[in-house]
Amino acid sequence: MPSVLFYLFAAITLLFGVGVVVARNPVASALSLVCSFTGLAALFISLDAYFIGTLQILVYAGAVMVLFLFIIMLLDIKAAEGRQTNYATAVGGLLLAVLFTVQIAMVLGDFKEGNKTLADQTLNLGAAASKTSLNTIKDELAEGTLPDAKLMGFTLFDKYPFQLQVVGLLLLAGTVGVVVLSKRDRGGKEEVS
Amino acid sequence: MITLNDYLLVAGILFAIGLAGVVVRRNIIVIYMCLEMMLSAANLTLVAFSRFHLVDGAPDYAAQSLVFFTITVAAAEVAVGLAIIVALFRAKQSVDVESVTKLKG
Amino acid sequence: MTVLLGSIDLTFLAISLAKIIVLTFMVILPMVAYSVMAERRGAAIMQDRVGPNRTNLPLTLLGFKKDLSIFGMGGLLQPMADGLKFILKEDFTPKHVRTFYFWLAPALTMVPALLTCAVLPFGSELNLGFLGLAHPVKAVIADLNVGPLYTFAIASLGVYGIVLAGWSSNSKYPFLGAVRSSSQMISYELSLGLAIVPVLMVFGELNLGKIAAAQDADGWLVLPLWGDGLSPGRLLLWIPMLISFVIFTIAMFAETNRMPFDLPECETELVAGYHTEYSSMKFALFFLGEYAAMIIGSGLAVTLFLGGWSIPFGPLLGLGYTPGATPLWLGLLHIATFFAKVIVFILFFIGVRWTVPRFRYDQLMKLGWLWMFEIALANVLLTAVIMWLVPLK
Amino acid sequence: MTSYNAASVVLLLPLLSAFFILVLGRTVGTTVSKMISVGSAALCFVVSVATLGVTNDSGVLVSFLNVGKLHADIGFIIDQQSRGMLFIVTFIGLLVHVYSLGYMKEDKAQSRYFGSLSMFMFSMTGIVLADNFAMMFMFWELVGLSSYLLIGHWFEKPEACEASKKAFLTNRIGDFGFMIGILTLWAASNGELGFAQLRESLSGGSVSGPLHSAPAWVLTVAAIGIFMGAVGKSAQAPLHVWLPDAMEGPTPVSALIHAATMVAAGVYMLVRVSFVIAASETAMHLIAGVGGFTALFAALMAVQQNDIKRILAYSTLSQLGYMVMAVGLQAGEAGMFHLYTHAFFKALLFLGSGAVIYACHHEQDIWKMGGLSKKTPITFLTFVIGTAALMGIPGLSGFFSKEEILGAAYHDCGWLFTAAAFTALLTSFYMSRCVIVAFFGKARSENADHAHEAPLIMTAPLMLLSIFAIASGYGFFSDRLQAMVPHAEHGEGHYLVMGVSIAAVVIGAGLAFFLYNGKDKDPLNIKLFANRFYIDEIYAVIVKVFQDRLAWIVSGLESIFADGLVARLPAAIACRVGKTARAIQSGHLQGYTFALGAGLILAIYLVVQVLPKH
Repeated sequence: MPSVLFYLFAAITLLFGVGVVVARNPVASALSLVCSFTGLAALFISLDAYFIGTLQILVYAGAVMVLFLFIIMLLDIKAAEGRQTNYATAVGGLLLAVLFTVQIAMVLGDFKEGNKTLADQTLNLGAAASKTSLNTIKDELAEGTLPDAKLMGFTLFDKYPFQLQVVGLLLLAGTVGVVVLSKRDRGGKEEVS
Repeated sequence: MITLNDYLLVAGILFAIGLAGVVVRRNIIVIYMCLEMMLSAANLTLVAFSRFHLVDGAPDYAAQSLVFFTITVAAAEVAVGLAIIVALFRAKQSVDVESVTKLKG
Repeated sequence: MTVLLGSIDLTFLAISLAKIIVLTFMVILPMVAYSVMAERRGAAIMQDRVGPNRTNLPLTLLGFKKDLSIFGMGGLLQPMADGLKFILKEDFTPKHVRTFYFWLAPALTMVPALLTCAVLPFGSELNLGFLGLAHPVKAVIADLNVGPLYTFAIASLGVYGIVLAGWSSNSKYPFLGAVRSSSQMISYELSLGLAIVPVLMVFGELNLGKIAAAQDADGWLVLPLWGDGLSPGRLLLWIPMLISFVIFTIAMFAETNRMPFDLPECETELVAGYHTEYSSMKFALFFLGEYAAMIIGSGLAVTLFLGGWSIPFGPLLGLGYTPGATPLWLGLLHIATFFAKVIVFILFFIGVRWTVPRFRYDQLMKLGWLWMFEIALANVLLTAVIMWLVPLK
Repeated sequence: MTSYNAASVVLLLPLLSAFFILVLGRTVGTTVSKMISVGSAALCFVVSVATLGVTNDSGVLVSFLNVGKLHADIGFIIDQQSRGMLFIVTFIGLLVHVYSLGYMKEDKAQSRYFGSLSMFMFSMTGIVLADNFAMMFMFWELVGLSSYLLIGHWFEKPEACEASKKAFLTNRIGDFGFMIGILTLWAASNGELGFAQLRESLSGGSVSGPLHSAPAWVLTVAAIGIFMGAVGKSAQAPLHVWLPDAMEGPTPVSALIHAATMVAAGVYMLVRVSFVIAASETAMHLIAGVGGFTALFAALMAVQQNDIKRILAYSTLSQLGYMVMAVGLQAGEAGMFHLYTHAFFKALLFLGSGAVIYACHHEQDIWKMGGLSKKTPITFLTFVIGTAALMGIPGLSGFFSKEEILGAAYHDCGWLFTAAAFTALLTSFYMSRCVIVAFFGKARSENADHAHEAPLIMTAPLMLLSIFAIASGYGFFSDRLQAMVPHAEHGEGHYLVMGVSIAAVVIGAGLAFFLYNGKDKDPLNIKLFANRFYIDEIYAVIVKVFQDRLAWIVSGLESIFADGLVARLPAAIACRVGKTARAIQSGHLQGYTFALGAGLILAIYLVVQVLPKH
């Protein structure tokens, strides 16, 4: 991964992140966030996490943010535009962000292990292949490619099947919750909108 | 070359931006987006650590599994949260957090 | 700066760039143009009309007596004329629109559609030894291990263009069209994704190139008649694969807003849907984006179910793919096969458009959520059971 | 059948039945409820008959409550005493269940009635099987509860309501003492509650228990406390007032609870723990005295009662007095024997009176009856048998048991013997009065005139019980039923005692015949007896004068200290603090988030920068 790409995508991620906060129009915020997430997905991919990177785009950019956009458009919020900025909160937020960043920078300054580069940590796929029990994964590792999604799936289903079920149940509960929340009272008085 | 710290710094800044956003913005939907941003920042640290902490020569997929779960839960949370926001909007005709201070002491 | 640039592999970059340019600008875009043409001619034929048949090389402008028709067929230059017209027309932006988003939307429709083709293996490999390259070049822009996921991820971004177009137009019909479109696309993405799960299960593979290669060696999913395809397991799997194929195709129609699912832009209800307010090149971009999505979708369907670049009974005829040792002519033949299949698929798209009537919107949603989704889900189970009962090898 | 199984079945069946009826009674309907209740009673009876042949045993059914030193298990103890008692309880219980089928036919809330009956059976068998004080106390209270429910069954009648409340409250007074007794024992024995363990602890046998070395006054307090429980439940003076009022309940209930079983629980318990009582001379004297006094006192009151059930109620009091006296005289076996015979004939009498009341269309005044001997011959015959047994006519069961007690009194204490003998005379007198007035002469009211015999389902238990009333005193019967019969050698004075008791019967009956034969009005008119020595009125005055004043003072103190200083003041402080502090809770999300972020930064600073340096 060339360094220039890292800087490019980090810049995209952060600048559009700032855009989310700064933009007056919620639609602009949402689109900024989409761009920010796309940059983030690229960073994931730069870390050899292809599956997570794709998932980031698929779930966040493709589904979650569409929902956001949808809600913003349906509710047709205009009130926020043109309203005066509250300088107290703006300063407070900025202060927090700066303090936090400085703090992170200080902590990272003391973090010696963090100075490892990707070159120091090259993947040793041969070693991984010898440790793998599943044949398809072993073959691909031996070929020299990283079967990212397969390894991910193997970890999920082999090590954390119970957690996976729980998350499935959570999603179901979420679905039911949304249906209940968004269902209007048929018996009650009709809303005038 | 790019070090682990670089990734962590990016994640930290992204988190800080999200935090600032939650403090600064009053539109509840934007606040929600900023929350998502903070979650994603956490995900970035996880993935970075996963890549820089090799297990048998391959990235540590336990960390990535955690990211997977985070994304799943975040998706569920967004769905429910947005439904709540819609309900709120129906009740208040506003998505400004200043308009929902009923529960103050 | 030198350090930064030093980390870049120039050869790789050059080859990738070449592939991108060739595939996108020299293949996909002309194909888009000519599928519009095919659509018009096809419609004309089916409706017993003549259709555009007179646009030739305008030699009369240069003082010749007669325009020159290419291959002796009238109207083959119609797409060029259309394109020219789009560019030259006045680019009108209504006053009441949200300008920035209004301009952004067409681009957001076009770009994801083109991005998707990055993982499509449009051929086996090209032995470019005469250019001094040591390894054969794979006929795919990005050989990702998460191919179908990538496709879905990018394709799901396509909805932004439509939603933004509808919203920024700030008028009734486009907005309705946008709302329809986005909910339709989100709904059918589920069936689309579930439909390819059985395929991925059979191959145990997320790399589209490998999927195509496997089909080349062991028979297409919907034509398992050679190699391992003749094993009882694969023959039994033919049933769920066919179901998957049908669901995938139908969902693809919905995703690309094609008839009979073109509710977002159906003229009788919404004037022209989300692009009512658009004109000139911006409108053209929507147009291009839609057809590009159609082509990429066809490409994906072909790759997943119809063997991709594989020639039918290829291994039996000696036209199969041998990794690293495929001659150049065979590589080119594979690429030609792929595009031939895609073209057939596009013709199928066009044929359906003028055959099937449009759905009502509630019927569309009902079909998506109550039938396709469940069938796709059951199909996953069916595949799993078959694979469990009858081992493939 | 093992003792464990028997105990659990006998305990569980009525519980299940009660639970089922109370929960599902409305759903399944009255008939099913009745069938379940009667069925469970019948099964219990069968099991307890089977238990008669089981060897002595004890054990734990459920480990119920184990906190620190407190070990309150649901256990069981099967010995001669509990086997015999179990037979009486289940047998009479079954008969009452069957009898109730007829007597309660018209009632509207039969489900509730039978549910309560089942609940009573459960509680009573619990008392009988109890092997420790905690279990005994729990079931003791449950008996009180089910008795309350049954007395107040007709709760729309204000008298029934009042009577049930009175019974419950009076019992609570006794139970309070009981609890003190138990706790004293528990503390003195260093955390023992089981009867066997306590007995061992007291005896100072192999392991010299702490109870053995406890000071005498502790044991006296414990014994008197425990006796107070019996005073409440067995309606001894001065807590006897609830029993006559409890006659407001349905008559079968009176027969089951207030004649044969529940009131006998006090005596049963005293006999069960007689080893504790035996340890205290003072307590024994007190018990014997109270018993003797109650016997005489109640008999006097019975002489002037007109309500047939009240006569029987006072007679029950008097007989219970006998039993308690026997316990106090260290003749617990004689007491249990009397309990056993008394259960049969008193149940017979009550059921008989129920039949009479039923026959006279719910008329209870004996002066409005008369001439029933011809109209209701079976009832009459069985009632006379019961009366004879109660009077102690030689050859019938009552004679044997009463004579045992009289013998014990004679040996121990002269004036108690005199009182007991006089009580026997009075018993003979008022029972004869009751029979003569109610069954002979001519009908003195419309209802009595149209009297008719009760149906077979009610008379059958009467007939069955009269067999027992006659025969249960003989060894042939009592041995098989595992009754506790004193087999002591009859010492000197045996014939004197027998003579005195026969003489008392003859004199009493003769007097009654002479006074009441053919009379339409009571020739005697002793206000003091008729008004039950004005005890209720005295209590009312005591309550009015002392308790109300005390309550007024306590209420004042409470509103100053408990309410003001303990409750209101802290509440006010908390309220004020809350009002001040809640300003922080502005409801502004941004403020909260800012605090959160600042706290986060501070926490990281402390953990990463400050902490490692120290």
